[in-house]
Amino acid sequence: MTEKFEPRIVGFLCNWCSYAGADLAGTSKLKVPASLTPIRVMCSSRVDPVLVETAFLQGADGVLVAGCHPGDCHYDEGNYYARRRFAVLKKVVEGLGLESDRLRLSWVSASEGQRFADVVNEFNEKIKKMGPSPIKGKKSL
Amino acid sequence: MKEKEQKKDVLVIGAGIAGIEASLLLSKADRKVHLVEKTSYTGGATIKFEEVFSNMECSTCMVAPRQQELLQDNNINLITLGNVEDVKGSVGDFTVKIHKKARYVDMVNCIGCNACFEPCPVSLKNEFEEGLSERKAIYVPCAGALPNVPMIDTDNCLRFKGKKCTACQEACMFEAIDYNQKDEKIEIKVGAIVVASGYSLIDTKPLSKFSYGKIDNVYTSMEFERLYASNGPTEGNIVLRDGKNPKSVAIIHCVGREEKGYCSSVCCMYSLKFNHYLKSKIPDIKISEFYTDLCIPGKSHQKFYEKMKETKVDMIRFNEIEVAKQGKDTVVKYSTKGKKNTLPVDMVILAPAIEPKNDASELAKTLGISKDDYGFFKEENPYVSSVISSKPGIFIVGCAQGAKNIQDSVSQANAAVGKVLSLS
Amino acid sequence: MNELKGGIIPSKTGIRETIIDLIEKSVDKGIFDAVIIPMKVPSGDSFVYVLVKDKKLLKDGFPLAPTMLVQGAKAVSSVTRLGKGNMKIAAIIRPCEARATVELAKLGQADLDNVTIISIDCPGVLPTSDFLEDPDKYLKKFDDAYKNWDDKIMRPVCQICDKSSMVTGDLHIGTLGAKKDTCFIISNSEKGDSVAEKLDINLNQNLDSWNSKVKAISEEKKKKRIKAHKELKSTVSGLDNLVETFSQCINCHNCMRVCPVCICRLCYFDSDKVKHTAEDYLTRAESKGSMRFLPDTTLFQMGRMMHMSISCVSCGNCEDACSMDIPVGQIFSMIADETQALFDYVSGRSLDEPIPLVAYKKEELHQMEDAND
Amino acid sequence: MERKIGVYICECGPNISEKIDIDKVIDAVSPIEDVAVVEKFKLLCSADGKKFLEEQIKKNSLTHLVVAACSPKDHEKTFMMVCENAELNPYLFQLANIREQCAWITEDKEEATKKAIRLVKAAIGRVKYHSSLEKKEIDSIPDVLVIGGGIAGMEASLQLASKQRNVYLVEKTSDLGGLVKNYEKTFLGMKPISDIIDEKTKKIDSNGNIKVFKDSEVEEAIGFFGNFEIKIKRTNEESEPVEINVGAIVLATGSALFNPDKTPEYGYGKFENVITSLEFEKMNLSGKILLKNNKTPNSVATIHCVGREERGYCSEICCMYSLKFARYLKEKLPNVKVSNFYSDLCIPGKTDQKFFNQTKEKNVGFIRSSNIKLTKKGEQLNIEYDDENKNKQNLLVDMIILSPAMVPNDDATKIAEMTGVSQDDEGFFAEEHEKLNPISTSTEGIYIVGCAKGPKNISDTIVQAEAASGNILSSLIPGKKLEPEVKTSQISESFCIGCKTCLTVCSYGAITFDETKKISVVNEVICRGCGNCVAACPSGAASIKHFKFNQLYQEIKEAVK
Repeated sequence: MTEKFEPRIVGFLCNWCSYAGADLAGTSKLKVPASLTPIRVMCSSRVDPVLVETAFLQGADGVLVAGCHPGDCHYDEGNYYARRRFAVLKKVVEGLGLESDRLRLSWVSASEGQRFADVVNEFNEKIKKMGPSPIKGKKSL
Repeated sequence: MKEKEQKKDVLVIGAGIAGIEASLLLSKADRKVHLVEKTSYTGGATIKFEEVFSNMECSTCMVAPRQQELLQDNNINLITLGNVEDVKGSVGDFTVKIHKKARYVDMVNCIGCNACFEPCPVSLKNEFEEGLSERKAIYVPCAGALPNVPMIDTDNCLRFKGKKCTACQEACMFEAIDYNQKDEKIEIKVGAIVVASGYSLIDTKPLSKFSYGKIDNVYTSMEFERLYASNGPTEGNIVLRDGKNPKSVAIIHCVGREEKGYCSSVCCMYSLKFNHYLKSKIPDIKISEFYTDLCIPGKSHQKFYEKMKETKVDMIRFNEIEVAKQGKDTVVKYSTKGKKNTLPVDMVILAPAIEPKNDASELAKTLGISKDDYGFFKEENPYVSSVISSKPGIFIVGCAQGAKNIQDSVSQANAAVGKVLSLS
Repeated sequence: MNELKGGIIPSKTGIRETIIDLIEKSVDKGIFDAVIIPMKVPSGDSFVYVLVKDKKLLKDGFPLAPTMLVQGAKAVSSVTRLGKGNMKIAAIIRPCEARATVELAKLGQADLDNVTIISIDCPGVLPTSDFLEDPDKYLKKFDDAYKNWDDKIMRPVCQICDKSSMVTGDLHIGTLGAKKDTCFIISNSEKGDSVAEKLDINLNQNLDSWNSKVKAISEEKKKKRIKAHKELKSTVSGLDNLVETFSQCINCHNCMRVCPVCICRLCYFDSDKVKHTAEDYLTRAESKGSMRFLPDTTLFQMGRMMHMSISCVSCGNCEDACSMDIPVGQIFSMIADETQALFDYVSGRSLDEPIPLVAYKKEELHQMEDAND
Repeated sequence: MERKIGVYICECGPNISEKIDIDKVIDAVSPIEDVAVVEKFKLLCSADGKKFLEEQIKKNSLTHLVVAACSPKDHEKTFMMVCENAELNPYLFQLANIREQCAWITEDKEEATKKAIRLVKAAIGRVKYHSSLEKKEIDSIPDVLVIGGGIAGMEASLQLASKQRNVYLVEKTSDLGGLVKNYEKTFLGMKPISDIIDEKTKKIDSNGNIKVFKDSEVEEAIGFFGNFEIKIKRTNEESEPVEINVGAIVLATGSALFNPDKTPEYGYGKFENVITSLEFEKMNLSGKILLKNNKTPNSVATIHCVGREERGYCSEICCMYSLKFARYLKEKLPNVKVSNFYSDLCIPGKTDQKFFNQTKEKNVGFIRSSNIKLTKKGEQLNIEYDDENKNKQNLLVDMIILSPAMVPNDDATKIAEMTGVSQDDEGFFAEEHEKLNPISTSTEGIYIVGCAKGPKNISDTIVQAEAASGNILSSLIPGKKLEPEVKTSQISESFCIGCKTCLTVCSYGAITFDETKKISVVNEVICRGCGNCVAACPSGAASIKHFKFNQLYQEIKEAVK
């Protein structure tokens, strides 16, 4: 019998929008999969791609980077830089033939509790379909 | 003669965006601020908007950090459900009496878990949501409201109507609900007063040609804001009262402009913003904007207009306009360039004029400041400063002084702080 | 891109001699005070960059050396990183070295104000290990290959290089399509124009034959490149292949040390940031069942791709330096093509294009947002 | 030093305790190295809870504190205060959000418990890598530099100057008053401009705390909020620049008018009697509204929106001043025929429409038109235009006033570069935040007011000048030190390679380049702590306090497990 697959998703959430949106999902008592473990950063632009790579190569089934919608960044333009870095990262992962679908960038505002829940639900379902990260079993990565 | 002591504390009336900004800035200067807000929450009208023009920034993301800051600021004494009843004295030494209505929920004990809502047997229209959804007799206006502490609406609570209900109290694990709370009379001494009491929209019902209240799918701009809000009654889905998505919309500018005799300065821009709202949710929706003169002053606004025009919105300049039923259809009958036309639409959004709050007159009387011909608080002289009222030491900011956008409201709030700080 | 202008100069003795001659003339005329140029080491089995100040030594210069131990961009950077100095320097380097130099200048690692970059149509370089087997034999092989523009013995990345005549410096010496006993000299900047003027070279001559030959070669190589990357993908990409590919890695970080655009004083992956406690490693071993040591080899390569693939010029120095024969240069060239394409960027193409990671557009990359299925 | 971590889990009444098996969490985290105490409590944010925590920290000599409770947005500050009261550095504390982002959103108790364990473990792992951070205090200079002696600059100077604060007002021409000194009256209230300017000038002259530099320009402005070093130089004169130190700078450099040469269809410079609004203001002020041939005009047309299309924005005040011109004309030449050619009337605000209605009553014509072209017909000017129904029409007049768009001053770019303030697409100075910080710029301590940041009327200009003073008076208080952000980024001198990547991506100009060492340096007074530079730095030389790699790594480690 196979054990039930519970994905492990790392969620980097920017303090001002997405973390607040996640809090609002809580305040509104919405259902969000427990697979996502939130990590609060001040801005999505703090999310060093090496952090995402680290999570990914250590076997995270999914990594979500979430920040303010373009134009809404608390620090004016951080999320634009974040998007470029994420794009490069995604290309690298894709280029190496790894599952880049396990990486997701989403914009969630502080009023979008429902959207936060939807994003995580959707991502969680997708990861469930993909199954556990094959990286988990690769000791030499 | 002994010089009278100048009080340093400041009273700010209204915790909308202008009041919040004024309070935070005053606190930064180590001033003690008493911020009196009529409702149970902070953020005023701004927090009702999902996005603000012209950069379409998320309003909550913009304001919530400031609201948080406000609540955690030890220099700021926020008095919600408060009403300024009496003001005596003069600049440097005002004595202010505030009537603070009981919330019946303890601000310290309540942790904002919302467990008390569900068991409440009373259900009624939520005013914050423009009546588009229901609330209980114990409620917060919307999820994420700050302070996140409910209040009991004693007009509708069964207990306050003499019934024995204690449903909410039983549900609360924190002994936060206190039916014995009493209204309070608070007396404070301040040196200056900043009035940031906000605005209302003109009641569109009496403007019968727009059929508001008669035809179901005619909405006011504020109703539409809530309809689009992701924390609103439909979680941002644009659905009509009959549950359908509109396929065509008419947005009518300048509703009540003639009656009021002035241009409200923000309606063109927010109507264009609505265009963006609608297209983002229903991409193939047909939108007609009925306007008289496009008033889009300022360096970034025309660019926004041009971007909106690219979405193929139909901009129609009207002379006469009327909303009516034609058979089953809702139609906009209008004349343009001397020709008469009829346009059937699924939804009509009205952009009503901004007007003073209904209690502005009373507040003006309490404060002893004058009003202009339109009922807004009157600036003593715009070339000395538009934030100086007719009474020294009292400053008027935001839409309480006249219709304006957020940027100009915040500028005035900052200006009033400048005035207060240079008083002494 | 702008139409390049250039002239034709005699080249009777051979391209190396022609270049040395040109440089000597320039030094005579006071155009340059010093020259960065490859030279043979005394043992005769290697070539290094030398900053030549004494004109007499220029005759030992060896442009188009058969190997590339140190990437020329590193030489230019070493000389000018802390300031341009007060001397006019000519740098005789290959196109990929010139491109790396431009990248380094953007990264504040080279000051090109007083440097005139002179590049040459490049046939590629030999893998160092081949060359060392028999330096004399391989030098001859290289020269023969150069004449016939035959890349089979060159580094794998050179065989698929479609930018071997890309002009990004100030002057470029073109041999492709040149008539017998002549070569082209192409200017790409005001600096280049002024050198040509002082040397009385007419820059308004017909470059058609060079242009068409370069275009043909570049197009052919581009096809080869796409094919090679596709093939490479089938052997290195995908989790299992990748594990296999990098399982040989001994964490020596030679690839990083010889990389011209890896500029860091201390590599992120040598820093304490990626060193963890026993407890941390045990946790990781626990979640994976076991873990290899030294750790984080793949993270290192992916991290480098993240940081530097945007500036990678596919010179292949990393692969040449790899003691475990991991095709890291080919992998980088494959990834670099993809990351650079994201921003329509070509590393080293122009000093005026900002490196994509320090810029942004408000409307772009929407395909990266949310799920893309 | 021995680490002793205290872990406290809040039950939050039933909010957490009903959804999460707290005892299981306690069991799971108790064995972790360095964890000295693990306890649960009914409500940690209550007065009892705070007291309990404070006692626990002291009693157990805790070196680090982890609280598992609600969102940091709710009570991070509360518990940091508790730390301070217990004499534990508040940054040696971490809050695990097991309420909003765990208990309240997770249906299954077992899952919620597992997630809570991950979150608490992550917090414990993280807190081990926390370091004590101290609030810094920095001296500041309360004095202010105001650049531009127009209405905005004068107003700002007057409001800022006081016994404790000197203001340096720099004006490049030889008079105060800016553009508006050329006007006779304001459009709001038709009040004489000279009254406004004379009054302010008098006040400035008699104010001992305002030093005015006329015919002068600011040559250099370096430094940062609280401590700018300024060099002021007299124009057209060889002299040593005056050096001053200020804490803040107000840019009130005004605007200019769009040059109608660029719109040849209006015939400016080609036909006589086609003049700009500013030329008309001067003519009106001189008291003689005359044609080139010294005759009085019988008919005058004002053309609105000149250059609006080219510039891409509405200049906000042209409709109103065009109305004012009609009033000037009707007052001085009662029989003159006045026509306004406009596209959309922009008369926002409570008083403007009344002014429009009153003007219209004075028999002033308003013609909504497009495709205007001017030609000469005899002595007169012929306006060819399309009316609202796209029909070709024309009108003959004696004089034409063009209302050109307002554009940034020629020296705006120079000033922007000198001060590090950014410009928007139109060339005006850009606000830090369009809505909430309309007066400040992304360079802290530099404020923008008046038409230098976009077209506006005198009343709004004055408000902005006062708003700048509100910002300055509340942040630069004589004798009070500045307290910059604690969680700033820092750049390791030994790792930085000087690639300037960080410097380019920083939105606040908080990073400067040390040319001698060839490395980047963070100015912690300016840094806001977003961490963008950290992710951008390829060398790992940049790091950000409290969000360091190691700290986040610990969270990742637990999240993946």
